[in-house]
Amino acid sequence: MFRKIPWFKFSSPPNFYWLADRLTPWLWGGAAILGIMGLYVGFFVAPPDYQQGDSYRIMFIHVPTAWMGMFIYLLIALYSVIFLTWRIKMADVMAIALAPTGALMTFLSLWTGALWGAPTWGTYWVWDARLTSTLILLFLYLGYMALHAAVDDREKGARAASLLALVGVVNVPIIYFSVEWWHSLHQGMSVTLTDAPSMAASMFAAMLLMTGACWLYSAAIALRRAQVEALEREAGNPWVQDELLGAEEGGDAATAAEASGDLQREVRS
Amino acid sequence: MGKMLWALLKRDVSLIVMRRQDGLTVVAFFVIVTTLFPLGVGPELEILREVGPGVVWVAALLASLVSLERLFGDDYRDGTLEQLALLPCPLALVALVKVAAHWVSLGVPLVLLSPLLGYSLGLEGMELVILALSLVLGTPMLSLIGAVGAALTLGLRGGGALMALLILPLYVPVLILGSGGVVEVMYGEAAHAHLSLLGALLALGVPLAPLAVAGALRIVLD
Amino acid sequence: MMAASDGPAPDRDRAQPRLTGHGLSCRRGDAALFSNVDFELHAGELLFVRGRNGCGKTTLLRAICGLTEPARGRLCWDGRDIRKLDEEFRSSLLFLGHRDAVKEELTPMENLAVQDGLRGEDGGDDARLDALERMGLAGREDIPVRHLSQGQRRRVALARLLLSPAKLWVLDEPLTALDVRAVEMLLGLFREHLDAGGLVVATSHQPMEGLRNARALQLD
Amino acid sequence: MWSGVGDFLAMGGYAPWVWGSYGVFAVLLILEAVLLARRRRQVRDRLTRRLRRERADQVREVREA
Repeated sequence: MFRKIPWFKFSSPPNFYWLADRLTPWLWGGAAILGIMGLYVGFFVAPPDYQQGDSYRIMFIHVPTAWMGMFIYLLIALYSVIFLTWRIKMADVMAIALAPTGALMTFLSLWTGALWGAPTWGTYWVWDARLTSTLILLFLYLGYMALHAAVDDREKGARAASLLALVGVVNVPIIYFSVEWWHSLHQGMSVTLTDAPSMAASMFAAMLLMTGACWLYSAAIALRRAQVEALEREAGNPWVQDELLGAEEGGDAATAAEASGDLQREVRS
Repeated sequence: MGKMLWALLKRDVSLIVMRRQDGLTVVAFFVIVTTLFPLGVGPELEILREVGPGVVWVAALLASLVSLERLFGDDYRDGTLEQLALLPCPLALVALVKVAAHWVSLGVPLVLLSPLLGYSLGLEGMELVILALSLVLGTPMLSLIGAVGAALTLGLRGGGALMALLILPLYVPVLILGSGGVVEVMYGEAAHAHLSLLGALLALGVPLAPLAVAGALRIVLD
Repeated sequence: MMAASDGPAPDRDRAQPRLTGHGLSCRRGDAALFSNVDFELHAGELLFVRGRNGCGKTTLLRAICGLTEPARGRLCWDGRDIRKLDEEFRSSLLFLGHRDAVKEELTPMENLAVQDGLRGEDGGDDARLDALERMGLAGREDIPVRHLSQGQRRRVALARLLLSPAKLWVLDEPLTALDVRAVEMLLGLFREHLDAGGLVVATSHQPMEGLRNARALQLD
Repeated sequence: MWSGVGDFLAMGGYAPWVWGSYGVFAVLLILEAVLLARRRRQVRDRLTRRLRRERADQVREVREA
């Protein structure tokens, strides 16, 4: 029974678990290296902006977190399509594992946007188009997670939340467009965040490095969270026993079963 | 099949009309929310005029949200929804007809009342016409989007609050386009762009939203 | 897993079964309800689904209707998958669930008229009156259902059996809330339906006796 | 570019905003990672304990049989 599980398939939980175990250290390491490089370039190479002084350095985390917030929502929608079409359980595990990190990134983007806005506009919050649509994105994340958790039957909750993610992702461009439009009609701010005038190459490099760091960090966290989810959901399966007990007892579940069979024969005779 | 759907439409409308109470509650809710704003903001017509379109639209949004619980709720509880899912016609069409009935009996009263409320907030002439027109195009969209949320939260504890969390962010474009059109007219511009975009949204929503609703209902009934 | 005591239907055995389930497994949440259930049902036969509480009787019935998708297995109507048939299958199906699907605001007559209209099967007021009378609801046709008792509501729901031309009846606990006379009458109705070449799938905690061509499907 | 540590920390007069952003960014990311690691350990411990008990029961049943 144990050997019949198609190990070659990436979507099978044990294989996923194994793969995630091997990937995460590299992702953590990469995130740390890129982060340190990004911070170095951002603080010690990039010159101060002639208009905004040093406050623009917030951009190096504001823009990457905003991108990640957006990107992770798209990923969730993608995994939802996979889950709804092929009923691959790991797709939903990945989607729900990504959601908290996506929400965190979106929140950080709002937070840094507010702190950047304070010296630039003289107030922490303006109804800037980008901040407003990011706020709505945060609500979409919260709705997705709330619906996923609200349904008692996990499978049903997963399907409902996946459908919601799809509806959301169809709406996201419409929301962005309409908010942008709304903002331009109501005589928007003349200075927009992220439009650092004549962005120097070093600024751009720092932003890219930090984006890479955030990307690797999110991947590592999501894989780890998906591992925990998979363990909890598949608690009764042999591969979980193998994963948890195998290491300490020096044998896998199959040999343990054989051993208990041996024991049985021994006792009988 | 057309006959069946027509029968469904008639049934839904007459059930809502029979439960006069519910329909009237939603309409009263719409009026009361609107009248709360002058009490909160102050009676100066200048200020009220500024916020008028937004107030009427937000009130319509909330009224639509309040009314949605009944859209599938009763049919779900008494088992009719299962029967509807077993009708020999696509569930998406059934959903579309139910949304249409919901809009005819609850959206239309909001549209009809809106000029009155707009007038009380200091809007006049063309602005009132555009307000009503934007609601004509916008409230079906509210019902369509809302139906998805209503279907997804069917039978959940605390479904109402969750439904608000799911739906309200999705209402944003409709709100922006609807009230924006009226604001345009207030500043002497034309509202064509807004209204045609609302129409475009509706044209997109009519075929797509029922599919999502049908999917959600299948999940809930499973 | 499955124990079927075949009813005496020698003349029909050679014909193709109309409804078949093959290797059906269903889950509820993380728990498996039943697995590898097979059954065959010919025209004129009744399938009596039995088992303790929570063994998945209702789920099986809902799967037969296509409301729930079985985790594994195939359900066929006249040899074709019910998911492929979709609307074609649903037009020959009549399902009565735990809940009566009867509107409280409407009278029994209105309820039947609405249900007929929804299924596009308008048999006229006379047919509906006859059906209600047979169900023992004469004189209550025009009282809103909210004033009727539980058993009477159930009978309004069951009156649909008399009006629908559907060949396959899928009935979840049809005998609940019915008195002895009504049970007798309902079993008589089953007999008529089966004699006319119809099929019935039903669950019940009460025994259903006196029916020829009844197969039992034990889920456990 | 910076004339000293003090100059660097002052961030050209924007210290509260810049360090407020980076500080919260760092704290939340680290917090997320730490909480996740803790949850992972808890889940693994809980499941391991359960599985070990189950296996012990199995062995005992076999012995008693």
